[in-house]
Amino acid sequence: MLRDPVYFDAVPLALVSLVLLLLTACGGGHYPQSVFHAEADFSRELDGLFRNIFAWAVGVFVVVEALLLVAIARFRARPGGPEPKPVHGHTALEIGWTLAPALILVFIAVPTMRTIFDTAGHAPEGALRVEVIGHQWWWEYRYPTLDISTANELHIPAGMPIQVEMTSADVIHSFWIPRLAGKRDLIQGRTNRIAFRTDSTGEYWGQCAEFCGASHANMRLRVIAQSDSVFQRWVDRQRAAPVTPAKGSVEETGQQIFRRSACIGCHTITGIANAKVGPDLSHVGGRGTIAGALFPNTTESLHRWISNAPSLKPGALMPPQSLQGADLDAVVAYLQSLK
Amino acid sequence: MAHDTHAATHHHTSMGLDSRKMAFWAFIGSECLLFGSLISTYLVYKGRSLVGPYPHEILNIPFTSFSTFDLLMSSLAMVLALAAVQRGDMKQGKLWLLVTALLGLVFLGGQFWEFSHFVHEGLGLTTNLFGSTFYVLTGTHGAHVTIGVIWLLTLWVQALRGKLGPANAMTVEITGLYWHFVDVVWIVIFTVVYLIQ
Amino acid sequence: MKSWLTTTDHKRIGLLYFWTAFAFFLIGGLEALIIRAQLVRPEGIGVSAETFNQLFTMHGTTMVFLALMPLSAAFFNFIIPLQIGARDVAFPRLNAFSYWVFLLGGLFLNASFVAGPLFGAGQLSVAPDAGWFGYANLTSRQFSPGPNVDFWLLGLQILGIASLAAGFNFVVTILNMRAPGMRMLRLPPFTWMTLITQFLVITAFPVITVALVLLMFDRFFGTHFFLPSGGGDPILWQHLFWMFGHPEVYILILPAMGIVSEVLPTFSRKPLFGYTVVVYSGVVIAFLGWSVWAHHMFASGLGPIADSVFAGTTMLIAIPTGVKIFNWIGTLWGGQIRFTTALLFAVGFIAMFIIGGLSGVTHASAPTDLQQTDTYYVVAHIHYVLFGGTILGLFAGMYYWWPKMTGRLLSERLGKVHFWLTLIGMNLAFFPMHLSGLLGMPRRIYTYSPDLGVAGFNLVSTIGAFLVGIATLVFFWNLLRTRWQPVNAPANPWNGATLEWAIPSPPPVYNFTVIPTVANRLPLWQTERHGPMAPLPERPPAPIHVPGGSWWPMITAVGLPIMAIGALSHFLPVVLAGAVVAIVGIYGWAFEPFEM
Amino acid sequence: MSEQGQAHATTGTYLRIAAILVMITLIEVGVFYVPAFQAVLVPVLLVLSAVKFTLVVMFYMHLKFDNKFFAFLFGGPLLLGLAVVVSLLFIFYGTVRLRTGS
Ligand code: HEA
Ligand code: HEA
Ligand code: HEC
Ligand code: CUA
Ligand SMILES: [Cu+2]
Repeated sequence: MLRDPVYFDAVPLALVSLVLLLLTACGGGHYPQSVFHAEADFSRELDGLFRNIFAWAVGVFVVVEALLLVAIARFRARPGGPEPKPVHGHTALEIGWTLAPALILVFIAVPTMRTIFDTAGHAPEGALRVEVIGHQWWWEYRYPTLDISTANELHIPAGMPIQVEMTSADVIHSFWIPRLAGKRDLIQGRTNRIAFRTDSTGEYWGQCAEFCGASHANMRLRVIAQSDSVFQRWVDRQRAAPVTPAKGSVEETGQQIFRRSACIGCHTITGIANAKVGPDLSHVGGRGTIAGALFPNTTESLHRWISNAPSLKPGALMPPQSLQGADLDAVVAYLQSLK
Repeated sequence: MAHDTHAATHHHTSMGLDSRKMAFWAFIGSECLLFGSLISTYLVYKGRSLVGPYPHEILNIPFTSFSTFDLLMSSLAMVLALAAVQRGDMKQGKLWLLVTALLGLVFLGGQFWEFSHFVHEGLGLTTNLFGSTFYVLTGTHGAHVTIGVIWLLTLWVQALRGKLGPANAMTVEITGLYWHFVDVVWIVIFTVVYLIQ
Repeated sequence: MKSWLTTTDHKRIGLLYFWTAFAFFLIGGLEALIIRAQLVRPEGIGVSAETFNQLFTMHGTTMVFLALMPLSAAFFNFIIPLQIGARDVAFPRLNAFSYWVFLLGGLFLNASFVAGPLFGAGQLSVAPDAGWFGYANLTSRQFSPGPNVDFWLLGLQILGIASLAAGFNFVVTILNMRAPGMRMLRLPPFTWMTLITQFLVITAFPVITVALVLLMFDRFFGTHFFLPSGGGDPILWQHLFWMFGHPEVYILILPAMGIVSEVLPTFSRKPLFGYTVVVYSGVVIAFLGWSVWAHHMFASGLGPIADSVFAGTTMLIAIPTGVKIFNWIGTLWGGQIRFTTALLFAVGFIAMFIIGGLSGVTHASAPTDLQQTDTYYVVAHIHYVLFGGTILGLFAGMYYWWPKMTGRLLSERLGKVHFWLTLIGMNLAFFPMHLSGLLGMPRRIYTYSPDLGVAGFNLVSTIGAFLVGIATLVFFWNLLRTRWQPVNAPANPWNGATLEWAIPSPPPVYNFTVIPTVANRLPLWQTERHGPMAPLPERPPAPIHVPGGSWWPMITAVGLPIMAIGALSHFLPVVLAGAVVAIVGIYGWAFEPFEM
Repeated sequence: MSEQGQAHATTGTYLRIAAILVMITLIEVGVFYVPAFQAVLVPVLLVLSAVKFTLVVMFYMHLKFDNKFFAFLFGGPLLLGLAVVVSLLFIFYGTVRLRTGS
């Protein structure tokens, strides 16, 4: 039984396959939500801390597992082997292996505390304030200083500190863009804060991280970091009144249908409708994605979304709409025109 | 399988303590956390009611002081009952058991009156956080008192039927532990809820 | 049949616990396998979001409350009285009551899978779907209108009663029923860890009881304890839940640690290294376990001071845990190690638990946890500690004590197959989860985008999970074989040192012909300080009377689910009927002549 | 007290304890109504009720005379419960921004 070679083959085998797995993760590949590719001050600080702790953990792992393996390899019972010495303990050893971990923990705890206070959520003066309000299952964004209200896509100027203040309109959600910042929960009745600054322009993906009901998996989010001038153009467009469709155009028909339909009971289009159940649609045509960054903002997905949202996104709180054919085409055209 | 006792294991315990009593103290310890959590909830939500009535508008200190007095006296009656049963004085034992139970009933009556008065004043279970935390905390206590009263009355009936004697003193002692614990919880509630507004 | 329904024999109750819990383990595992099947590729295999949410909620709840805790309880019941040299637990009928309440609570919870039609739900299953920690305010009527969450909160309430009752029982049993000479520091380590566990149970369960009562008021009577709309705060739920929930994870691991501390000495033929230190570190773990709960809430915005405090206390737990691990290695060191299946599982426990513990330390650092919390990295952590830890430890216990419990030996050959399949399977299943988590995969999602780049890892996880499933079937087969192709076990097949090995396998109803007098920590061993204890007489010198059975524990227990059903259906008379049954049961119980 | 060391309290003790309890209760209620005490009301009340609590537990529940182990079984969880209350109060009133309401 003891000679059974299987033990001593299987252990290295398992280890090798684990290492292979690790390599696949670190090498190559495109991981939009990876925490290893920090691109903002907040996430970079967390990444550095993690690497530090991880190194300690690997050290402990290697030493302790090695001791364990040596013990079981060296002290296998051999037929006729001597009766083991009945050792009951060893005080110096006990003290040693109490102190050693304690010491290691000091090296983990100190940077931890420092980072906790560094990342406590307060941005420097002059940061851009953004309010995030979680909804089942989409994100509302407000820029109180810029007087903008939009949904699902967060535009920020790259290189500028951002102060995010968050709360929820219903259940708890969690705001998470791994490459930029750690998570923070959105809780009705409370305001939570994080602050971060991206290095570079680009698109960052994240998603809701607190279980929030049927479509928790479909509550994605997209952050678009832009250069100052591009961001300024975006701001200007958001602050402008929604596009008024040309007389006699299909968009105008769409607008009229929109006005007559249930839509106005839930959505805002400045000057047309003013309800807050669903996302603000004043500039929906300018967004790259809809419905919690789940679908590209194309004619086809708008069609399908408006006809039957819950079939695309389980539990979606926008009921199926009875618009059809030309009416639906017109509404979609109108929405797309709202750049 | 027989129903008799195995003499060697019956009275001997490794700590020399009665098992039921030990279990009961453990139970009381556990209850400390039950009431601790409820009291925490009450305190955390203190002053966070969105609408009235608020505690100071409605709590009736003189009345509750009387209830507190009543419960303290029931505790006294309870120790007297236990002492009597231990002495084997079942006449006194019966009397004090009954007195304890009746004082408990008086307390419950008072709580019933208090609750209905509050409801009349506009403080329902769901009116505000004060109402919810108040009723759940004092109600849980009241439920404990109710169980205690039933327990005491059961013992009293047993005593009337001559089935309670010094041999069952431990049963009475455990009942007493429960009853006094309910009393000390009230001491805390009286201070935390009624006096510190 | 009747004798099983009315039994108060700790050994029979132990076996009942075992089989019931094992059945629930298979159910919980089956739920896990469906979860893994759905996640095998990005867009899934067609499990709906609603079903998926039910699956992981019931998987977590089942594994924690219906599989792991009661599997430990099976050993508490069967082994503890034997280890301390007692004839039974302190309160045999209370013990039976605990079992029946557990069984009925488990059935009640699982009945939700088929109760849909009764509630006009339009689907078969109305199983709980808000996660095993049921965060408010998702659990409010507004956001969870169906009976799903009601099943969960009532079911847990019932199960809590079972755990509390068992808690009091075992505290008293261990303290008060020890054989003469069995001083506290002569207790076998498993018994010690059980004692500590029971203290955690009796202090932690009242807290969740309160949380569930408040939730019940919110859902049934319209209060706003956890609802911001009425001034309440969902965060209070999190505090109350985790104040229970964190001690709970040590409730799950400490018994397994106790088992490992029995198995290692036996199979290395050396006393447990640093016995007292191992015992006291258990006490310290339990104590610290009470002070760390908010490490589950780092993302909820507690503020930097609270974050630092809880990060610090959490890290401290690594010290007593490490001490245990080093002492186990010290036990193996210099021994004559026999590689039985039980020993393999115990060593596997150590090897895997270290991984889970270390990922726990990365969670403990609040800032790094902001990237890890609610991702598959947490799922990896919990399965390394719960599966790699508790389950492997429990398997070690099963191989170790099965001969004692049934009088039959398990096949070592099948055992080895089981072990290696399990070890490889669990690492394939759970190791990649670290990576999928860090690469951005949140937990509790029924679908994920192919763009995430985690499809490969999920595929491996799924393969691993099914390997574990196969391994579990091998084990099941091994268990059944002991009925069909029995190999009888001697009294002490492993040359163990503790009292349970001094009596025949399986033990007679009365356990010990004569209550032994204990003179040292390893009564059956020859050490340099003492020789083995004299064998007990084969027959009792005088007739031993054991208490007969009782119907009342079961009757009392039946009242509870009836009350719960009444609450579920908002039908007061049923609640009252249940209460009457319970009260009748209690009175019958109280006045039944029943002596130990 | 004279009972110290004795195994049991006597009826006299019980009556005396009851009298003290009633007196403390009267003081508590009195303090509550005296405006001069408003500033120190909370600590005074907490101390007084702690005294009452202790008296009942020590004498009526016999913890003073009984085995120390019972004191442990009760005192441990009691302290834990107290710690729960205190730490929750700290967390909710100390470090956390309360509901903004805005
Ligand atoms: C058996 C159950 C069990 C056990 C034993 C543990 C043990 C530990 N756990 Fe774990 N934990 C869970 C079960 C368990 N956990 C569960 C179920 C959850 C998730 C709940 C949910 O969200 O669903 C969770 C979640 C969880 C979180 C929250 C994560 C999140 O949601 O964001 C944290 C954070 O701190 C944490 C930390 C720890 C730590 C520090 C330990 C420590 O006790 C580990 C100590 C052990 C070691 C460290 C290894 C051995 C030590 C040495 C070899 C010495 C040298 C070591 C050093 C110097 C570091 N756990
Ligand atoms: C307590 C112990 C425990 C154990 C042992 C397990 C065991 C397993 N767990 Fe579990 N898990 C949890 C506790 C546990 N889990 C908890 C607490 C959560 C969090 C829940 C939440 O978020 O609310 C969780 C969540 C969780 C998730 C995340 C779900 C999500 O977030 O969406 C996943 C995903 O892979 C998973 C997988 C597995 C697998 C593959 C196993 C495997 O080990 C299972 C092995 C398989 C078997 C044992 C099956 C054997 C049976 C058969 C082969 C069929 C025969 C069947 C019959 C005869 C009926 N678990
Ligand atoms: C009962 C409320 C309700 C009605 C009526 C309603 N919607 Fe919505 N709508 C919502 C909600 C809620 C969402 C967000 C759902 C989600 O992402 O989960 C939404 C999302 C959308 C979106 C995606 C916006 C974005 O940026 O993600 C569009 C476009 C939209 N609705 C158009 C319409 C049109 C057109 C109508 C009428 C024909 C309509 N809605 C009627 C509630 C409603
Ligand atoms: Cu929002 Cu999950
Ligand atoms: Cu924890």
